[in-house]
Amino acid sequence: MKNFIEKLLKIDRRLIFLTLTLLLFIPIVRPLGLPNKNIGTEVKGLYDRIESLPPGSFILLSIDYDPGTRPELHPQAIAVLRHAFRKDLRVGMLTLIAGATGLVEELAERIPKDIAPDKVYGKDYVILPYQPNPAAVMTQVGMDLYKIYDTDRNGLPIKDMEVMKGIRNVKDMGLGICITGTALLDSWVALTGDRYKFPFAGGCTAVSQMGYAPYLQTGQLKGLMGGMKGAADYEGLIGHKEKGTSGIDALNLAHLMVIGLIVMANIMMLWLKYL
Amino acid sequence: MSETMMIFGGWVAAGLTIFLFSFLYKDNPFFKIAEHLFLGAGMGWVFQTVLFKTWIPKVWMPLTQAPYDFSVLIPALLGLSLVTQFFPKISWVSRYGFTFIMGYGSGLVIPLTISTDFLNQIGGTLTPFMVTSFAGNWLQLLNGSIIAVGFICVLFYFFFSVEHKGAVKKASTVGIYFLMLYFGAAFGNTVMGRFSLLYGRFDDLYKYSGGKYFYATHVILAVLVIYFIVDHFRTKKPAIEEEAA
Amino acid sequence: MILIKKYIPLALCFLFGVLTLGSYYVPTAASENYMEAMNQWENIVAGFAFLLGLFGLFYSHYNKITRKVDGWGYSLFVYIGFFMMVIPAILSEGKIMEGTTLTSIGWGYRFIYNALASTMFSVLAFYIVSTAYRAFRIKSAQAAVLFVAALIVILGKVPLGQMLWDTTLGWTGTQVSGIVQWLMDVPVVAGRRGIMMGLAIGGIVTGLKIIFGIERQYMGRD
Amino acid sequence: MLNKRLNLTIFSVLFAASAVCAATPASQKNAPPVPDLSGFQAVDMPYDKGEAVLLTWPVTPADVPGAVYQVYASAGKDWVKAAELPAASSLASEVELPFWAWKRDAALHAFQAEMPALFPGFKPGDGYSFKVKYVNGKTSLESAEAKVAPKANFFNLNRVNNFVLLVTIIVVFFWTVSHAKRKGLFIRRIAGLDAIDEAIGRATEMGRPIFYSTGIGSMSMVPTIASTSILAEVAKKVATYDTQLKVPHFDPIVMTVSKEIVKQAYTEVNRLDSYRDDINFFVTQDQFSFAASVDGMIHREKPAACFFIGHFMAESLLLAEVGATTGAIQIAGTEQESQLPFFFTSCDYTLIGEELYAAGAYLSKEPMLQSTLKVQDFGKAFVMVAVAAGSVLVLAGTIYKWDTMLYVVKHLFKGY
Repeated sequence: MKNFIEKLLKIDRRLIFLTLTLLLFIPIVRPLGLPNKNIGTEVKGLYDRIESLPPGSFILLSIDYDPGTRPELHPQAIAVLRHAFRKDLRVGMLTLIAGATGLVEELAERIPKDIAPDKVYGKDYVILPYQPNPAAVMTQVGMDLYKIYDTDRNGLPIKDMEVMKGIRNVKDMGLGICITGTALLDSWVALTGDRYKFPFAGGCTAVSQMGYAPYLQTGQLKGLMGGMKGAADYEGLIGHKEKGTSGIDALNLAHLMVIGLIVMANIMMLWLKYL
Repeated sequence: MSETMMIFGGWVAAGLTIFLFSFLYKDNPFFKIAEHLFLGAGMGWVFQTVLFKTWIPKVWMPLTQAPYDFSVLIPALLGLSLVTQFFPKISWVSRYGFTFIMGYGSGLVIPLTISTDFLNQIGGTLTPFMVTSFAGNWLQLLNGSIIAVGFICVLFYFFFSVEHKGAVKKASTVGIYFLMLYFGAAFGNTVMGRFSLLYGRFDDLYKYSGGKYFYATHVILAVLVIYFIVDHFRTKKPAIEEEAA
Repeated sequence: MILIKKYIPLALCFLFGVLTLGSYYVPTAASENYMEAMNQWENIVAGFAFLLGLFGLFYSHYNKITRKVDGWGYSLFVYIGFFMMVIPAILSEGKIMEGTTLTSIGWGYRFIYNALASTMFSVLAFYIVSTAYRAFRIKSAQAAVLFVAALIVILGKVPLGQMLWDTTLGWTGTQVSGIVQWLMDVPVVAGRRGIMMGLAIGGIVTGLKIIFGIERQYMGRD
Repeated sequence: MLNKRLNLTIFSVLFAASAVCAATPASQKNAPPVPDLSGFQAVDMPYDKGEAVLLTWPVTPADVPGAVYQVYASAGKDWVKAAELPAASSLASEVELPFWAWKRDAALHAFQAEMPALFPGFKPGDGYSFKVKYVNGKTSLESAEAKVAPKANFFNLNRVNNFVLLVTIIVVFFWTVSHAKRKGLFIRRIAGLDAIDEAIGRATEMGRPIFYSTGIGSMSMVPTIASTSILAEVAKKVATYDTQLKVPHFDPIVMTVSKEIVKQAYTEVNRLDSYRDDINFFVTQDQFSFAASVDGMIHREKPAACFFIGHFMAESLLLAEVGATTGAIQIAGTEQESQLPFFFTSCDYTLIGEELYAAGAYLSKEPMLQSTLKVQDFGKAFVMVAVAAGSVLVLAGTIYKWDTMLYVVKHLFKGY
């Protein structure tokens, strides 16, 4: 029995890789469709904050993730956009990550198609160009936005666009949101949120979600979507299930596999040591 | 963008994805090609973004077009000075660019760190105690005191001026357990995060294996398997050494 | 010569550091104009700072090719990948979308860059699973506490985990996601805040060392 | 200057209020009370850029629900209605300013008028006049006009708590730097360093090599610097026991620095004869191929001890796992929190965040590293005392209803 366990512990890891592939691929082909209950309070916080904004208020949405973390964060951006346009809010999208410009264009492509067909570029939303220095942008949007963003991403002047009417800096805006896989959310909270008393919320990858617990407790972050679970929760709140919900559904079997492997390996190790 | 280009794009995406995944079985030329393509493509993408969104609109245009603004020359020269780091003889010129970035960066970050990570965090630890009355707020008071005690104990763990004996030792052991809960929760979240990324790739591969893309994923996968079988018999090297990679 | 090589850059660093630091406490129009000018300049300098990374990559792969190090053939693909992105970008002047159709660079992003970048990170999921099996040893009370927290979070994040918890431990009247929420709201806040405080003070001290010219590591040896 | 004027208004308010109460004959009981707006004032908003005006007028018994205060402003000719405030709202206590910059318990209404929003062409220094109108159904009363020219202020007193902390940190910093240079500072023994002796002892006994990786950080990163100073200590011990040391590298510059450090360590223990230049060797500059090739080496050579100390990212997972399976003693240390869980589960001992810097300072005895550590300890001591004392004071404040003490502590620890 003992050498069987030893052989099991020394198993070729490519078998483990194969099992993971199967456990993830099966739910993609045949979804389990289990309900995603109990929404995180920090996700509810972001939902209530957007719900409470009067129509016409302006949301600054910073898309700061690249394809590397797209599956966790793209569904979050789409869910927030869908909710904001449903509440007739004005949205200003920008990015501080060079790798994100393509994803911002994908969002721009989807807004007229299925996210909010009735919204008009320039009247309801604007897309600002990439800027290389995050600290400079975060400080400048608190003073005079137009000193650093004079044109939109295609070079059209934005000062006389209808979406920018009455907007001079973050004090005239309702909420700031940064969706990122990097530490830019920490800088947004420090350089813009705290400094200009500007309510700020965010979306982050699951890896960095726990790092923001202190900001949520002090209220420096008004809400947070953490990883794909955050996206699924927000999709549940706005009642429009998409990639977030189907993603969480596919993860069911894989999560149980990880726990099973840890428990099994440790039991076998104890068995070898003491029996 | 014609339909055929989109289908061809599907093939390219599925191919590159499978090439990168092939590293899990064994290091092979397909993986190496895809990996180096990634290094170059990543740098190429950032280069064209910076070129069209910063150099041209913010440096080239003000110097060559109507509203001339020559003050732009100063940051441009400071920026170019950075590149001299690659030429040992004049690498000291790059110091002007670096000191400008580091000076501005430090000056900007110090007061904000004091306010956001120092003052507000202490204030945040005290707010749960600011209840109007004890009745009905027991849970908030309990959680608030756990946070305060945990916070102090973790700080004791990172305290280096005093030998860890007696009370300091107990406090720092309690601090360790708070850190363990934090790391455990972070580990659990990392598992979900990485799996979500893998789900994203498999979802794409599933899309590209559809009829619309002429079963791109299946075809490329088959080609790779054949390559490994042929390679296996051709090289006839003992497999054990490969297994570890 | 030493003045230009060493002392003027350090004086510059001190000057910009103190002025930017002061502008936080001085709300006059002059201080705001200073900050606006600095923000615009920093934005441009950061655009050039990217060249360092580019030269570093080309430099190391150029050496590999010229010195015919084994596997130098693959270094060629670094340049191929680079121009595969830059040439279409120049042709479509950096615009990713032309109206509603994808430009050539837009195609390159969606099918080449996107596939490469996202796959590179997703490979880690496989390694997590094999590490969980082969290296996750619960050999101390601390490791046990870490495992229990990880177990609760992993279960709480997926519907099947929530159902499993309800069926086995439903009688305790607790919800697994309620515990995950408590974990995140209380112990994680204390642990993370302790580490954050150390990093914050360390960051402030490093910033002061840079402004006062004590920390010169980034300037290299003269 | 402001406090003097505020005392004046409070006195005049009390005087006016008492006068009003005394003067109102009983017959007016049924007619709705009319507020006394003589105390209305418009002053430049203190400690700001000069773009806001502060309007204050006394709270009076006339502030019944349903009554409304309308604020009017004008550049010269026509009046612009700036805001309409319910009578019971916008009190001095609601203003979000610290106690040292604003008297919050004054019985005053306070409203801050943002000039650029009201008059787009606004420049600091232009003169404007203001008045407030009390409307309650039919009765309405207008205050006298007050002229003011908002101007920029030199120091933002709201942020004085931040400023005081900055000055203390600078003072403590220079004190420790000078102190460290003279005779060094006490740093407690780091538990992780004992594990190093144990690991090297085991390696010599089993006659198997030791692997040491300084991570994928560049030479300018603090974790890499701390790792090289620990490498020096390991190299000295390896030299004395003549065990085999292998140091694979990711960054060529870090490799050259490590070569000098290891050579220096061998000469210090005068074992230069057994020093070999291939102890430090370059592998590759790409994250995953670096991890894959180092994995291959560890799997083949089955080292007795592995050190992963420095800046690590996602590849920490691959390295720590393969070391664990070969049964080596593993000591890890990184500042990257996201990697610590993996190191913690698969390594025997882990240096967490600042412990890595402390180990570097403890071993290298370098005054600069030691002084940074000391300033951090002062900072942590301050935080510990602030949290402990603060929570006790706040709890006591809640029990005994010391409201002033509650908001004093609240304002002290808040960023404005």
